[in-house]
Amino acid sequence: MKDIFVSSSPHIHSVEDIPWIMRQVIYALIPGALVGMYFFGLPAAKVIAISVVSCMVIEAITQKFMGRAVTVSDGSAALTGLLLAMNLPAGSPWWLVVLGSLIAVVLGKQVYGGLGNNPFNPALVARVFLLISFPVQMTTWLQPRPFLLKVADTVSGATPLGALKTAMFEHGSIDIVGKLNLMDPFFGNIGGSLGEISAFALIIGGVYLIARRIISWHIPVFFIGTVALMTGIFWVINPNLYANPVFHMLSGGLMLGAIFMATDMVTSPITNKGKIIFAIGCGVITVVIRLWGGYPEGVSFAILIMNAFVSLINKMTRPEKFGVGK
Amino acid sequence: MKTFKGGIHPPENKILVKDNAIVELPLSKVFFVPTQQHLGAPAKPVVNTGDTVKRGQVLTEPMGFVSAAVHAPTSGTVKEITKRVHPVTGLLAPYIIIEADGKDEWAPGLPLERDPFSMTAKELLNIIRLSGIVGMGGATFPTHVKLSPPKDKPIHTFIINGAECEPYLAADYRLMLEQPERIIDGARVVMKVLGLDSAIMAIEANKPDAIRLMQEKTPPEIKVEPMKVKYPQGAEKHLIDALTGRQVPSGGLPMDVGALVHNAGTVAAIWDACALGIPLIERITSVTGQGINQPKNIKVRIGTPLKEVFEFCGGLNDAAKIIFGGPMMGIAQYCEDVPVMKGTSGILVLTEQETNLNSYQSCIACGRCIEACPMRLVPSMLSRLGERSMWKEALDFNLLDCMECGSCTYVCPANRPIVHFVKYLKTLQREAKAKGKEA
Amino acid sequence: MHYILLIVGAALVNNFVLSRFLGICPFIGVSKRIDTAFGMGMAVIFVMTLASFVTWLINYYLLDPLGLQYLQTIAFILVIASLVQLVEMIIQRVSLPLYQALGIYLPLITTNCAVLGVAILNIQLKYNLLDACIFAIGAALGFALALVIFAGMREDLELNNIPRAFRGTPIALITAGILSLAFMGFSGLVK
Amino acid sequence: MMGAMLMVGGIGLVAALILGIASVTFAVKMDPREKAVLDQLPGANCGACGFAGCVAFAHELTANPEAEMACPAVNKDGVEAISDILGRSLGAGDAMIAFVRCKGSPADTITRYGYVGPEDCRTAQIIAGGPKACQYGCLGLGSCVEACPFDAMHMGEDGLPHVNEDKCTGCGKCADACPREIIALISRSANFGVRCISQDSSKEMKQYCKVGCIKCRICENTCPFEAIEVTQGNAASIDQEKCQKCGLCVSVCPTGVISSKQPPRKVQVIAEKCKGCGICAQVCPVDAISGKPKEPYVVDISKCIGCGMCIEKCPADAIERLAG
Repeated sequence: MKDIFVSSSPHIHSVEDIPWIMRQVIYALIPGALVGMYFFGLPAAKVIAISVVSCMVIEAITQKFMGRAVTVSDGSAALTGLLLAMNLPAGSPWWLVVLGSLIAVVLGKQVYGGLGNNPFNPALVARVFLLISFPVQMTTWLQPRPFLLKVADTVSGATPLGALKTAMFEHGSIDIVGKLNLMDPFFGNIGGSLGEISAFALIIGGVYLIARRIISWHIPVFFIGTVALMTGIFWVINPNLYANPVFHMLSGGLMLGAIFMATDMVTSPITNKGKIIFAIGCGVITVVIRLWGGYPEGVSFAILIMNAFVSLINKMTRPEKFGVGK
Repeated sequence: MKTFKGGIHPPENKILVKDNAIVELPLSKVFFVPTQQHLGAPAKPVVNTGDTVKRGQVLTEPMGFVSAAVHAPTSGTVKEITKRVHPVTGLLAPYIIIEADGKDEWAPGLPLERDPFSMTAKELLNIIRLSGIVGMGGATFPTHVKLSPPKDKPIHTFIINGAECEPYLAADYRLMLEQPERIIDGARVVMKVLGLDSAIMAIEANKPDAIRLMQEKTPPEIKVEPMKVKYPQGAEKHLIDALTGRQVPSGGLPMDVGALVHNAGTVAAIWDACALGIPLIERITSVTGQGINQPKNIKVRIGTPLKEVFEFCGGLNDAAKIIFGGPMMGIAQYCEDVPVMKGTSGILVLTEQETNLNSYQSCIACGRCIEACPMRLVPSMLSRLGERSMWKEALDFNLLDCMECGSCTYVCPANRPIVHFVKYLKTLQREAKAKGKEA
Repeated sequence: MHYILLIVGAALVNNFVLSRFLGICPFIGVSKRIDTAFGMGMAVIFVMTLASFVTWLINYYLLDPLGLQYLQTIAFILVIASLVQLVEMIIQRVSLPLYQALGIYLPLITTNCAVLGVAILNIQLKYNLLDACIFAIGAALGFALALVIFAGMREDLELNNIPRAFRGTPIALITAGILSLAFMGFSGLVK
Repeated sequence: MMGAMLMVGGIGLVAALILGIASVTFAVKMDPREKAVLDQLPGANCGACGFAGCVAFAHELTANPEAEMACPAVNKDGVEAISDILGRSLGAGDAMIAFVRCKGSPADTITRYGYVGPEDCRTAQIIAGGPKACQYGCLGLGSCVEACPFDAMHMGEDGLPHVNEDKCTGCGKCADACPREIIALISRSANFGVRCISQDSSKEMKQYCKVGCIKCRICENTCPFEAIEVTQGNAASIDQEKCQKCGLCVSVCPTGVISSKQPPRKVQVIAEKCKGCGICAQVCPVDAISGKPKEPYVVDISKCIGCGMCIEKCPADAIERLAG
């Protein structure tokens, strides 16, 4: 009976597979991407398109070349591409985006054996690589212009965090923050990477993911909470030197990082306890870099560094097995 | 509602067979009776080729305490004692093949009528032992062993397991609905053997009519407890945890926390043995799944070939998998010559759409398996170690605590065969242990 | 605060392995298992601190007064080499399994550029004796930290489905590269 | 200059003093032979010896006077060198090589069911006993290939593993990985092997395999050296010590289950040397040599199986093997 199959139990399976999960995350990223396109116009759409397509093409070519099964259809390459695009300035030249995709897919993922084997978040590896190699292109921000069809001009705007750092260096205080309307970063009317500008749109995506049980609430809440708490403490100590916690929560890549990058299943701890440790670590490093480091933004670095700790965290936070407690 | 931590909610699919009353399968012409239908030491045949046997007559004699006899399912002659493929191991195992004479004559004196409550606990225990009763939920552990706890571990909680948490299956449900007295009286016999004055009957809340009926019929000393609908609610250790709040220690037995769990079907078989003297020669099982034309709950003699069961149920249709037991822990079969056994709680025929034949990918560390694992292990790690045959490292990850319930594998989005890897690692560990003993 | 900055600076910002690229040999060689990596880290902390202490004394009380600064390198290597010998004997006595696991890498600390590096940096940066020791502890902590997290990752990587060509040292080097990218985020933290 | 020398010398002296003291205080007894033995081992830490790496095995060899040479990768010279170091003789074993004892490719055998699960023979074996109907047959999922640390095995197009003899070191890892013990280590010099270990009767075998050993005993009856035997219920097995590599068994086996590593080279008569005695024609088991007395004999190449018996018996050394 060759048409009868035999396998180990169980013989039924949940419908939620990897492509399904990847699709959900992509859906959740759509609001953020739309806001990016709304404020930055066509260039933003171009960056997203190039990034997604080149990630998928590169993944297919690499897998073919390595003689492995081509798994582009599982959506993970598309997701990496979308995440990478959201981490780039809207005005990035095409070669920067393609180079980023190459780094993300080949160095970040396929070299380790593909999805599930990579210790670092591929999109972040690419972003940090580009940030260090091409600091000028990676910090040339487009001025947000809330008109979909009108192409944004190349007058570069500054990110709130960048302005903060400049003010710190030049004036030794941060009075500039007083002038910033906090509603702008909430809805996205600020300079910054394509996908990180609107906290509101990103939170909508995050709530969707938590409701769908794709991610657990632990990482976003503890990550953002740690940042808020630490910046809050320093703000209370000296509001002239340190910006207020709401500003820190809403600006830069914190929302994007905490909701979408740090929660990447492959590169975050597997237990909830581990996730909390991981998120707190991310928060602390982010704040340290933001307040005292050379870079204005530390979310990407923080997540990458904590990615390296995941193996250790997983080993430390194993659940207590049944039958030893009581 | 009482429950435990972890577990999953697979689609129940009980509707296929749940409302079909139990029907008796016509007597087969030939019976394949495996001598090993229990966990523990094998049993030795006491009949020879050509012998005439009567229904209920002893065919094998248990070797040692943890062992169980088998009995002739009908009258006829022993055609052959030979080796055939065993449904559980897939390897060749000894069988006694009986050609039925169609008269279906009882062995002398059977069935008798006696009052089990006038007998001593010791006598009852002996009857249960000689009747070849094993756990009928699928584990097939000899019942009399469970009923003989050592003196330092007295049993004070007796649980009748009517949870039937496996999807698709409804045999215990039908039994509870149609023959509640057998279960209740059997439970009272067990209570007498153990000297208990109370018992708990656990039924999953998705069987409200069974709960209602049992609440009506049970005497006050048996308490009916509705359980949350969740897999694996019917697992011994988790039932005890949910009902008493006590966890069976790792590597221990329920008796370590003073508890004993018996499946509803087992309890009914105990009644038959003690009151009527009928050994375990037939059982109730669900024949279901989209791959069978007429799903039925059947009363079937042990040793009946699968082929007859399928014929009775209208034949197969687009079958991709044949399973003994439920879809979560059942054992896949590949031929129709294997017999129904004492532990066959269900016969499932799944189509390709219902089952899962896809290949698997790398673990993406989503953590769903950890949340689902009722034993609170790290199944993702066990499967990764399994890929590398690293059983020693797997012991650190509590390999031996895994009960192979399949929850992790059910939820794994990468479709990883975690249970398969666990079985493999356990095999390696057993082999290494055996080797160590030899040396 | 000064000492904290000194430690943070040496351990994170200018991590010996990840941003100064010193001591790569034991970093790659002894990072296959966490326990040996931890043992190695401890040994390095011990050797580095002691070496800094001794070399500082030698530099300022022997070489400087005698005008023999040009002998710095050779004198330091001599001291470090004997220190490592000492540590080797102690480890062999205290923990034989650790000794066997460290294998060839223990003698290699002898000529480990990280240890020599810390000794020379101490002099170059004009640290006083306490500073020098604290700096050495910080640097060694950074080394141990990098070693341990890297060992953790490699234990996991071993279970992964890495393409044949990249298994072992290649993937370790790629990982170390990415890790060092990530550590660049700390730049500018301490001047 | 003087100062510098004094300086370095002084530091060296002090250090030497401290180390000297330490070497006494922290002395650990270590057998110097251990290191010498270790130098002779390959250092690949393959574990074939059964110990955790070469260091552990070197320790075992020195510490345990009864330890035997278990490393398959050390050659004869190495074994001798180690014997010298240890002062006792370690039997230098015959070099071994892996041999696959199943010829039943999927095309020639019956598969019972479709197996769904990890592509690994050992995992397939524990689920319903493996998909192959023959309980002794190769499952063909390549666990042995995966296990080989020397890249000496590959899965052939026939669905069976093949051994690359140049790369194989006889470490036996493939044999350990095979759940059905199909792979055995045989002497590297052996030329013939039976590619079946089935204990099933020919009647049973016919149901699922076209190429297995059917226990017909033709090989046993044919072998002139009693080197091949079909013991009760087992497949034929060759006693490599008795085997003279004549290859007769290969030519008579009805299912072709006996294989040879190298096809035997056929022979020819050197006409100038042949005295026409006819002994060769008498000993030839396949009647491939013919001729008239006193005249050079001729070998029928199409009949010759290359057993070489004629070469052995020829009093004039007038028969030689053909090249290649």
